[in-house]
Parts: sequence; C-alpha cells; structure tokens
Amino acid sequence: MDLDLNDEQQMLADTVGSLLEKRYDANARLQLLESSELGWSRELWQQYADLGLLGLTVDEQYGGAGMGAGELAVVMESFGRALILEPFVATVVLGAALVDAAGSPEQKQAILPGVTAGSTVLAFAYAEAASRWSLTDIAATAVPAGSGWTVSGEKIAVLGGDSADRVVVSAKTPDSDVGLFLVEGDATGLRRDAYAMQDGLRGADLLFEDVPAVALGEPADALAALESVLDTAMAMLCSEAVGAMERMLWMTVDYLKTREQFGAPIAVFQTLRHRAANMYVSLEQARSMALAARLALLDDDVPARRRAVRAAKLQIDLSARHIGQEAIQLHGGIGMTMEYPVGHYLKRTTAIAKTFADADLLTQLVGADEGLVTAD
Amino acid sequence: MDLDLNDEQQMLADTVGSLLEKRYDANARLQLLESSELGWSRELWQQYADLGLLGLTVDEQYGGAGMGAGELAVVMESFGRALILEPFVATVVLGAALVDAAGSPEQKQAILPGVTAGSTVLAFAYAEAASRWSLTDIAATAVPAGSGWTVSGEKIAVLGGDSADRVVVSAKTPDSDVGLFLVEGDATGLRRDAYAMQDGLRGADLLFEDVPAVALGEPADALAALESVLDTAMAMLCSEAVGAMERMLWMTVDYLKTREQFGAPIAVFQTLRHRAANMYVSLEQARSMALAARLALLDDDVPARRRAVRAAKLQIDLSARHIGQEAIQLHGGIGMTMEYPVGHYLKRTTAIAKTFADADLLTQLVGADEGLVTAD
Amino acid sequence: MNTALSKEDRAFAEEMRAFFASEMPAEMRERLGRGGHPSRDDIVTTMRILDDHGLAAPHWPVEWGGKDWTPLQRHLFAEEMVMANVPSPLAFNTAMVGPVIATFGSQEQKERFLPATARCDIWWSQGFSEPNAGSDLASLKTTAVRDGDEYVVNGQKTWTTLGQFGDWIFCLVRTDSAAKKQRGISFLLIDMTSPGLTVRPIHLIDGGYEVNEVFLDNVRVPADQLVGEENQGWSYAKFLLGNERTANASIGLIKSRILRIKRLGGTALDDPLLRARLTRLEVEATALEMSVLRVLAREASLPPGVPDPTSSMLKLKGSELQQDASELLTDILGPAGLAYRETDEVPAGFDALPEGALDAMPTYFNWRKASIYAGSNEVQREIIAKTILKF
Amino acid sequence: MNTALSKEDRAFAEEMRAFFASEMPAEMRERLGRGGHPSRDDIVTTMRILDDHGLAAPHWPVEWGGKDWTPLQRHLFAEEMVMANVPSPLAFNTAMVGPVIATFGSQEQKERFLPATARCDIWWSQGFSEPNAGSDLASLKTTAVRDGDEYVVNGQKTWTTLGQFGDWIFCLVRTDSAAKKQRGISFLLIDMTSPGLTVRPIHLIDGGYEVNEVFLDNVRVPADQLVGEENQGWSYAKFLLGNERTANASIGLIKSRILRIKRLGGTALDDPLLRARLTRLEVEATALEMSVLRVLAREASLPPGVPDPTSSMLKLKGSELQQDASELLTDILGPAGLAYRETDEVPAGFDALPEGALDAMPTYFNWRKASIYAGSNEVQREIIAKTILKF
Repeated sequence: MDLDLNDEQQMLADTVGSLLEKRYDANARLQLLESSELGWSRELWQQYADLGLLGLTVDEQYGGAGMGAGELAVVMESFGRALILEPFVATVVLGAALVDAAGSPEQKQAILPGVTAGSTVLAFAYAEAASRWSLTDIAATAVPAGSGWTVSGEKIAVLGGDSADRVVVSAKTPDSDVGLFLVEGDATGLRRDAYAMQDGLRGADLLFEDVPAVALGEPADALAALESVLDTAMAMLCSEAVGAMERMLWMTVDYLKTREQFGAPIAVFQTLRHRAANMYVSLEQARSMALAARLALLDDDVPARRRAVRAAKLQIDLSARHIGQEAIQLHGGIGMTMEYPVGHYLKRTTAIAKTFADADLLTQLVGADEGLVTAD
Repeated sequence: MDLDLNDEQQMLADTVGSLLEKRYDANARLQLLESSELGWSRELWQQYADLGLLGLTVDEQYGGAGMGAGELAVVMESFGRALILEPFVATVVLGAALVDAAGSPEQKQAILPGVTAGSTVLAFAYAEAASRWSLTDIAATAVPAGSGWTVSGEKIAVLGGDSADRVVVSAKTPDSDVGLFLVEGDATGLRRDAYAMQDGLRGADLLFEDVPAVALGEPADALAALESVLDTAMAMLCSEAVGAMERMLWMTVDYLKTREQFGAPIAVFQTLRHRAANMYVSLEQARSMALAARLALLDDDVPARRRAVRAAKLQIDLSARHIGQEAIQLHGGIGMTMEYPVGHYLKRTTAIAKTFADADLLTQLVGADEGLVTAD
Repeated sequence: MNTALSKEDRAFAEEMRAFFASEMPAEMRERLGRGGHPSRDDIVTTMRILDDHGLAAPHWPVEWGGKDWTPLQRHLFAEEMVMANVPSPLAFNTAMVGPVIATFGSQEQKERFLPATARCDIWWSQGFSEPNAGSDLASLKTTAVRDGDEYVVNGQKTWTTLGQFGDWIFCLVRTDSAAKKQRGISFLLIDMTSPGLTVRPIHLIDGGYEVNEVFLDNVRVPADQLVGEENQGWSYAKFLLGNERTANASIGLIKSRILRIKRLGGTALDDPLLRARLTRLEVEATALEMSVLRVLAREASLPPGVPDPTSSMLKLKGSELQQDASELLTDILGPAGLAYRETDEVPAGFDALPEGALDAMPTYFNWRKASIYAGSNEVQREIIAKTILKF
Repeated sequence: MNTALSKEDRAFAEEMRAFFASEMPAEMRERLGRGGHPSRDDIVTTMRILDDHGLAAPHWPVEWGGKDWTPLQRHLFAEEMVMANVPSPLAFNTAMVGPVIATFGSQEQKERFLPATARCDIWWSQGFSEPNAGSDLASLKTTAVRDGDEYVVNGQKTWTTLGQFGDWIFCLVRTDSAAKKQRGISFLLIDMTSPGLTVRPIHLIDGGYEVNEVFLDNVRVPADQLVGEENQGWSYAKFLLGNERTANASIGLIKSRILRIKRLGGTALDDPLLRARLTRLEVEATALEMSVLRVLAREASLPPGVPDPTSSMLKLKGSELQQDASELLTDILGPAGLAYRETDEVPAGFDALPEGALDAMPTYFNWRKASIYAGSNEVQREIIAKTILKF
C-alpha cells in the first residue's frame, strides 16, 4: 500500500508548484481578476500547454502525455492552492475528457491536439435553470438535420462558456437519449450571456436556437460516457478543493501568529487555537477522501466507484464549508476584503460545492442504496 | 405583555422549590433511586398532595385547585431542577388530565379526588414496539363486552406502569376509533414487566389479555381529547427539561470555578469558558420556547397550538442534547459517575427527548404544513 | 409569536404595518423584497417620510422628536419596518450619534445636529475601528491635539460602513496619549469635507463596496464639535454600543428572510433535508423572537447602557441564524446562483433569472460579517462567560 | 476502503477474517454482535486462543511472541477482530505494560511477566490517573518511598478500568518529591493482592461498573518490580501512550457499529433525516479509515513513541464518530430503548425485545467517555494546535 505520490507525480507537483509560486501570487491573480478583459492569462495557458498540463490525460497519439487521474489530481491540487483562473476544468477536465470518452477517432483527432497545444478552449454546457444538477431531466433538444443535428435550449452556469472555442452540450434526442453534441463557438444561433462567476472564474449562460451541431459519438452511448467523465471531474474538484482548503488553513495559522491584539499574537487565545485544530481535522478528513476518490476511479465496479466519488465530494463540501467559514471568522474583517486572499478561497470552494451536486443531493445519492460501509 | 411569573405563580415556585431543596438533594435522591423498592417516596407524594400539587389542575369540584397550565409549568420546572422520581407526569400530567379531558362526570368523580388526595397513582399506556410514537398506528384492540369492554395488546415504556393503581390505555375499537380505556391495576389479564427506565424513573411494559375495561368517555371522541392532553404534556416536559438544563449549566459553571488543574481553576481556559457561554445560549433559547409552548396552550387555533408546542419540544430536545453532552464533557470523568448528579440530568433530558416524539419526528411534523414563521 | 403579545400591542403592530404599506414607495419595497440593496436615496427617502410623520427616531427624547413608546413598541415598529422591506433608518444617525448628542451634547449641538440627523440631512459615518485595533477597540491610535480653538486630528479609521456617502463622521480620538487606553479618548464630530480627510472604499468579497478606510491627515476640527467632556469619549461610546439590547438579534431581518425562502423555495423545499434545515431555522428564529420579547418585557428593570449577557446572547444567535438563512438560500438556488451579476437584466431571448439568483451568494459571503462586526461572536461569548462564571 | 489496499493486504485481511470465524467461539461472537459486553471470561478465552495460535501480541518483539508484521497488517488484524465481534485483547496487557516491559524491563522481568501477560494469566490494570490530576496527569501525588529492598506506596488511583478483575497493576508513582512534576516519577508493577491495596468500583451512569478507585495504604512493593530506572517513569508512560498512533481512531468499532445500525435499523432508516445522518456518519467513517491508512502507510518514517497531530486527529474524529453512532442507534430505537434492563429476557407472553433495546442508550451514555479518556478532546486539540501553530 503506497498512498504517497510516486516520483513522477512528485516531480509534476514540484514543477507546477514552482511555476505557480512565481507567477500566481495573490496580487498577480487579483490583477487578472479585476483588470483583464479575459479574466485569465493566455500566456500562462500557453505555459501550461508547454509543460504538458493541458494534454496530461490526452492519449499520446493526439499529442498528450497519456497520464492518469492520479497525475491530474496532483495538478488540480496545485491549481487549488494557487486558485488559478484559467479554464482548465472547462477545457481539460470536462471538454477534452468528454471528447475522449464519447467522440469518434476523427473527432478526437480534430479537437484534442488543439487542446493539448493550448490553442483550443472548450466548455461543457449541461445545467439548466429548472433541472438543478440532473443530467437527464433537461429541456434542451437535439434533432437530426442533414448529416448532423441542430440543438436548441438554454444552459446556465457554463464554466468557460464565455471564451470557449467549442462547446459540448447535452441535449435530448427524439429517441429521448441524452446525447452530447459539439457546437462551434461561432455557430449561428449560439448566443452567450457572459459573466464572471461568484468565484471569479468566467462563465456564461448559453442560448442555443437551432444551432448546427455534430453528435459526439452515438447519442445512445453518450450518457454512460458523460457520467464516467463526471466521476473523474468530481474527484478532480475534490483535489482542487483540498489544495484550496490547505491554503485557507495555513493562511489562518499565519494570521493567528502575526496578528496582535491586547498586546499579544491572537494565537494565544485558546478558543482560536482549538478552532484552528478543528480546521486541521476537517482538512485531513477531506484529504483522505480526495485520495479515496482518486483510488476509486480505478474501480471497475461502476456503482461502487460512483458512490465513493460522491462520498468524497460530500466530505469535501462539508469540510470546505467548515474551513472556509472558520477561516473568515478567525481572520475577522480583513478576511472579507478582496485585497486579502482568504476570501477568494472561500468563494472558489463554495462554487465547487455547487458544481455537479451539492451536499444535500450527495447525501441522498450516497445513502440511496446499500450505502458506503459494507461488510464485504 | 407580561412574560414573568405572577405573584401567585412565584409563590408556588417558592413553595415547591423550598420543599425540594430541603428534601431532594442529590444524596436523598440517590438513596431513593438505588435503595428503595418503589423507586420514589410515598411520603413526598403525600406532601405534594398536601401542597395541592397533585390536584393543581383538577377542577375544584373534584378536590383540585383548578389552576391552569401556567401554574403546572412552574411546578414542572421546579421538579426538573430537583429531578424528582415520583410518578407526577404519569399520574397528573397524563392520567388525571386524560380522565378530565375524556371521562364522564362520574368517572371524574370516581378517580380525580383520589389523585388529588395522593391515594391513586395513574399511568397512561400508549406506545407500542412497532408504532414508535404514533397514537393511531397501534395494534392494541378493545372490544365491547357486556356493559364494558375488554382490551388486548402490549404497551411499552409505560411511565409509572409499575405501580399505577389504574391505567389508561389506548386501543382500537371495532369501528377503528382510537379509544381510551380505563383498567384497574389488579384486573384479570393485566401483567406487568416492571423496570427502572434509563433515567431512573420507574415504568413497565404492560401486557393486556382480554382485560376488562371501561371506556373513558366515547371512544369516537377520545383521540381529540388525547391529542389535546399530549399538547399540554409536551409543554410540561419542556418546562421540566428547562429546569433540568438550568441545573446542568450551573453545576458545570460551579465545577469550572472550583476544579483546579495546572494550578488554576479550569474556568481560566477560554475554550471551556466559551463552551459554557454556548450552553447558556442554548438554555435561553429553550427557556423561550418553553414559555412559547405554555402561551400557545391558550391558543384556540388547534393546528397552530400543536405546531408551537411541537416546535418548542424540538428546540428543547436540541438544547438538552447540547447542554447535556457539554455538561458531561466539561466535567470530565466525574460527570459520568452515579455519585455525581450531572449525569442523572443528562439521562432524564435524554429520556424526555424520546417521549411523545423525538427531534427527527418533530422536525418533520413542524415542517409539514406552512411551517412556523408566517406573514400573518 | 402573536400569543405573547397583548391585544394592544398587536393593534399597534397592525397600525405600523398599515403605515408602512401605505406611506412607503411600493417600487422600493418590492425591489428590496426581491433581495436588492437599499441605495443611499432609498434610505434618505425613507427617513424623510418617517420624519414627516414624526417617526424618524421614536426612541429619542420626546423634545427632539421621540415618541413615548415602550421598548416593545419600539421593537415592533422596527420589526414591522424590516418585514415591510423598508430600509431601516441609518443606524449611525438614529441609533448612535443621535442619542449621544441628545444625552451628552451641548444645547447648541443638539439644535445644530439633531433635526438634521433625524431627517438624514446629515449622513453620519462612524469612526471607531482602526486597522490595528479590531476587538481591542480601546487601543486606538488616532490623535487629536488641541491647537487654539481647534483640534488637529491625525490617524486612520477603517470598516467605516457606507462612509462613501458620509457628510459627517463621529470619531473616537486620543486626546491624552499619556493616559491608559480607555482614558484619554474623546468623542469628536468631524465634517467629512474638511481638508485632509479622505475616504477610500474597500472592495469586499461579495463584489460590493460598503466599508471604507478614512484617512485623517492634519484635519482641523473646531473645538465646539467635541461632544461632552474631553477624555470622556469612551463612556459615550459604551453608552452608544450598549444602547440597543435587542437590535442585534436582527429578528425582523431573519423572519423576512425565512418568509422569502418559503416564497421562492419552490420544489427545492420538497427535498426533506432542505425542508428540515428550514424548519430548524424557523424554530430557532421563533425561540430567538421570544428571547427578544423576554428581554423587552423586563427592559425597564435593567441598568441602561451596559452590555449584558442577554444582548450578547441575542447577537450570537441572531448572527448565526442570519448566516444560516443566507446559506440555505444559496443551497435552494443551487447552480442558478453561481453567476455573479450586477443586475437581473438578461439579453433578449434568455430566460428571466429566478428570484435570489442575484443576491443569494453575495449575501452569504457578505453576512459572514454578522459574526465579526459589532463585537465579534468571540467577544460576545466572553461577555457571557464573564457574567455566568463571575470569573 | 478496499481500493486502497494491495492484493496481498486484502488476502491477509481475508485470512484473518477466516481465522476469527473458525477459531473464536460462535456463541460469544453472536452475543457481542448483539451489543453484549464482553465478560472477563470472554477476554481471557480470546487471549488464550490467540496465544495458542501465536497471535496474542503481534506488535511485540518476535522473541516474545510478536509477528514481523507491517503496521498495516497489525491494523487489519485488529480491525478484523473487532468486525468479527471478538473482544480485543486487554489493552493494559498487550498494548501498554507488555511493550513497556519488553522495551525497558530487565531480562528477569521479561521472563517473569511477558508470557503470562500475553496469555492473560495476569490481568493487568492501569494505575495512572488520580482524583486531582485529570488532564494534568503529571501532577500525580501517589508516593513510593524506598525502604530497604522495597518501596512503600501510598496514595490513590482512579478511573482504573476493569480494575475489579485485576491481578497486577502498573502504576506511576512519585519517587522524588523534590523534583518537578514529570521528573521524579517511576513506573512500578504491583501485585493487587498486596496488603494495603483495595479496589472500590465506581458506579457509572450507564448502570455498569467498569472503572474503579484503587487505594494504596502502605503497600510494600519489592524493588525488583520497578521497571527501568527510578525517576524515569514519565518517559515510559509517554512511550506507552504514544505507542499506538491509530488505535484510538476506533475505526473497526465504528464500522461494526455502522453495520449493526444498518442491520437492525429497519423501517426507521426509511426516514430521510435518520438516513441522512447515517450516510454522513458513513462518509466520515470512510474518511477516517483512509486517514488511518495514510498514517499507517508512512508509519515507518515517523518518530516512534511521540504524540503527533495525526494521532490526535484520529482520536478526536474517532471519538466523535463513536458517539454519533451510539446516538443514532438510540434515535433509531426510539421508545423501545427507554427501559433499563439487565438482560433481554422478558416474562412469558411478552414480545421479544428488539435488538439494541438493551444496550443502545447505556452505550450512548457510556461512550460520552470516548471524548474524555485517553487524553480529552481538549487535550488533543491543544496538541494539534501546538503543532500547526508552533506556538
């Protein structure tokens, strides 16, 4: 049993970590967030490409490194520590993974090299205002049109939807399959209502009005591929959140040690000390479950895998809520300002908690069948 | 708006308080609990009778004082502080109240003067193993027999069921009414499996095998009377629990001030101080809701009254869980011993939380309709 | 909790409710009911209408426009105002500096400031907190040095709420540097257009600007703008902060948020876990409301202007419930709350946003402040602990 | 969390599971699985069967009957034992005094005590806590004064778990009253039949007797029963307490309680709120199990015998989950758990009791101890805080 990083993973962590440490301090990030049009850095995006991060899990024949979720998790945790603004989740964790899982060889060849090289930004549009996080209870439709399809409907909270060159969208076919369809960013009938999300990442609501599209693989097979990609994506968000939580804890610890009140560092106050200790416990529990989620991705038993990943995200969401709220409270007012980084971490982890499924839904999903602890 | 006790109530509180202070210290109580056959004091029972407590809410024509729930709540809070072992809830809050609410004038005349005088102990048998706290989903049956009825079935957790001279039992009639039936303690076919309850109060499981019984009023009208008595009883348990919680808080406060560790009273430890403060907050919230419950009993709007009483018990149960667990934790090992009183308070409030309905059930009942906070 | 109110009190509440319904702009009330932030104009408009009806500051002395109401009536007035989605009068004016001037100010100060304060012709800001003070307020460092008929003020204030709109600011300043902490502090009224005074807004994580830094660089303040006696400012500040025992419970706000959640919760509230959270929130809020009423009922018998454990308890629980309510709303909205938007206008063809989409998550972030400001919850716990432990 | 285990580890666990299933008395396992308390005989029987198979103390040195297992294997052994409802070997013997004697004892002590300790021919008790020490263990007052070839011991110990069954007791005693606190403490082995030693059981709120007071009144102890050096006892005690990083997580116990809840929960678990509590308990337990595995995986690289924040974290979370599980069971039983009974026999004609009726609530009361003993959770938080704050 080896639960630590292997040498290759450690090297990857060091490489990404040192890049971000140099290029992604709180000020640089704030600058991007508040003063750049795009909301993120094309230049850093290119550096991620050069380091092979954008093609990390892409097959080598499409220019990727062909690595697994373990390596991707290492990168995500680093990204969580730095709180990067680039559309990595949208493009790599979702978009490219969907193309890889559902697309034909030709589609992969057409799209994945561009992702790997940093020239293509992707997004995945699935959530709808009336469907919360359901993948299947959706109103968007796809109908055959010539050799392709046209897609209609409205999608909300599309991460990276503002700048995506291509969008993968879920829609119901006349056969009631939930298919995945590929839409060009400049397609006729596609309109974007772009915004920053609550956590500063950019996104959009997308309106599809008879937009020409191609099916990503067979619509009848798409849902299974989609669910499998979301298992991985949930596990990756867990790792990102752990990175973010770790930073919140250590920022808080540093603050307690340096902030003076009543003539001493506030770390002397036992109630604050013990609450920092409780944050540490929450972090360790979250870290354990992020690891469990990553390991579960290797499980061939799909229901068991899915349950483990959902359980992990539930733990992560609960830990993040606790750590985020306490981090702000122990900082006091300063923690609520844009200039100080800790609040940005709260915002990102709060957004993660609302992505794919929230704690309430996860509780019900995990508890639906035989549950997590079994006699096996 | 006067939310304080009126003079009469204050006098009642003083009278009961001073009796209990003299006669019901922790040692005296422990003696009764562990060394008496009955598990409570006949002599004190007689003193309660002499003070008019057993007939407090009984109509004057039956030898009572004809007072209301406000006065009864005052007594219950004092009883909660002293943690009395006598079957007051069984006899007065439940038994006599049911006779009063559902019985005929003749039945009242036959029973209530005995209660008031202290010569009759009553009990109410309603819970069944398979029905949790449901009043209507019960298996016990009553069938007409001659001028009366016979009752069959098994009831569990009957408070005072060990020593009751007469038992009120709920059972389904052939018309599927949930009726209330009066059974003599020495009736043929009634068998008792007597025990101490988890909180030290005495009780029994009761097995009825074709036991001769008389109906308390009309079976068709009994359920409404029963529900109304349980509204009052719930409110009374709230008051009792508030008395118990108050003692747990102050015992804990005293302990923190007197127990020394590392060369100082442990009250210097901020984390313990602040947890005592949180206990205070829980107590005040509970006290407010016990008051709200008492006031709600005056409400003619039955659903509103019931909702308010249930909400009160929910708050009380949550506060009691918090205060009880923290009281033990802040005491450390000593709090877990029989010789020290605080654990007995935890046990009584835990039992209260499992009486009539628990926090989970109450949450669902209170949230079932329009809820508690309305625009009115 | 109607059962606790007398018939007269209920009638009073009804009267207030009718007043707010008929006299306050419907557009504003509707907008704020949908989660909008009150603008400067909303607050000024409201205070003028209140003043026109003699209701600007019911708790002030009658000769300065107050009403001879009971504490409960004042509470019901404030609660009905919140429940009607009317913005509360600026607390810095009516709850803070007004009572201080009315109690400790000179006759000339009263005449000069109180009417304008009640009507919001002067928008007051509060200059208490400093960057290095925090919960240790008395360690403040801003100095005021007497120079002839003026004080010369130097220092920095922070967390000045709505200071960007301020006309005047009431400040705690150190007038005797030799004296220890609480002694040597004075209470000074400063015109915010004075040379040397600058305001810098602080951008908060909810995306908005509601607090500010205020820099005082050789600001000259006429000595007749000192309230009361020199070096007695700490006692006036304590009077001001201990003035309202029950306001920090925010019970009206909590109830109005609960009603809003029920109104817009829709099918999300069929979810048993969300429903259970709402129910427990309702129960705790009902308990808190009764706690408020209990305090009001014995208000007369309590010493005035001194922090007591009950008001700390109300602040603690009130801030928690405020935060719980804001969190529950984000959970009800789910993914619909993820976009950060300045307005609820969407491009043609797009669906209208569900209510709450705009404000739920920013409010959740913003209300983290509720357990930090006005005496952090840690400070409140310590006040309670000191009282119950006497130690 | 099978996905974290290698094939070999899983095979090892299976092997242990099969061993416990085949070699341990079925009646005992069935009875304990229904919530019964292990009797003295259960524990002794178990330890003898283990010893017969060379499994009495796998973590001891091989020459004294230990196994050359990895930390993970030792963990899996212990976990499978708990999950199979086999009582754990008496911790005072195998986890505490055994390793101390094996590490610090004389060759003569090893030969005299270790085989009997492994096999439970000696039932050991622990004499550390004292009435006025609590979390401040080092303030202990029991003295041992050298008198020729003997020590004369006077004082009182308390919270001596299962001391009513004890044959011998290992005690911390003060041998140098002039030295400060931790210095001046020695580690002494005392025959409990010695004149002057008396045991008084303490009645606990769950109705049972599991802890005792031990009074020492001029008890004469041969000097060759001193372990290691005089006045070095504190370091042996620290070694002993820091010996097991992961045992305090009680993960096997928690998992077996969760499985029991699922087995007997019945329709109560259709209730969405009870079900949600169970699910969150399962998630936290799964996380805790992975935390345990993470610690085991890097066990070799950690300094031995020193409390570290990880084991504090495991104790904190483990005790909370134990308590949550016991509370959930009481809530599932509802009114059926209200009777206090010594046995599950009922008079003829009465329904049989549902499983858990006997033990659910007493266990809930009893397990409040989990956050108090073996270093209260406040102590654990302070250990974590010291480590992360370095302050």
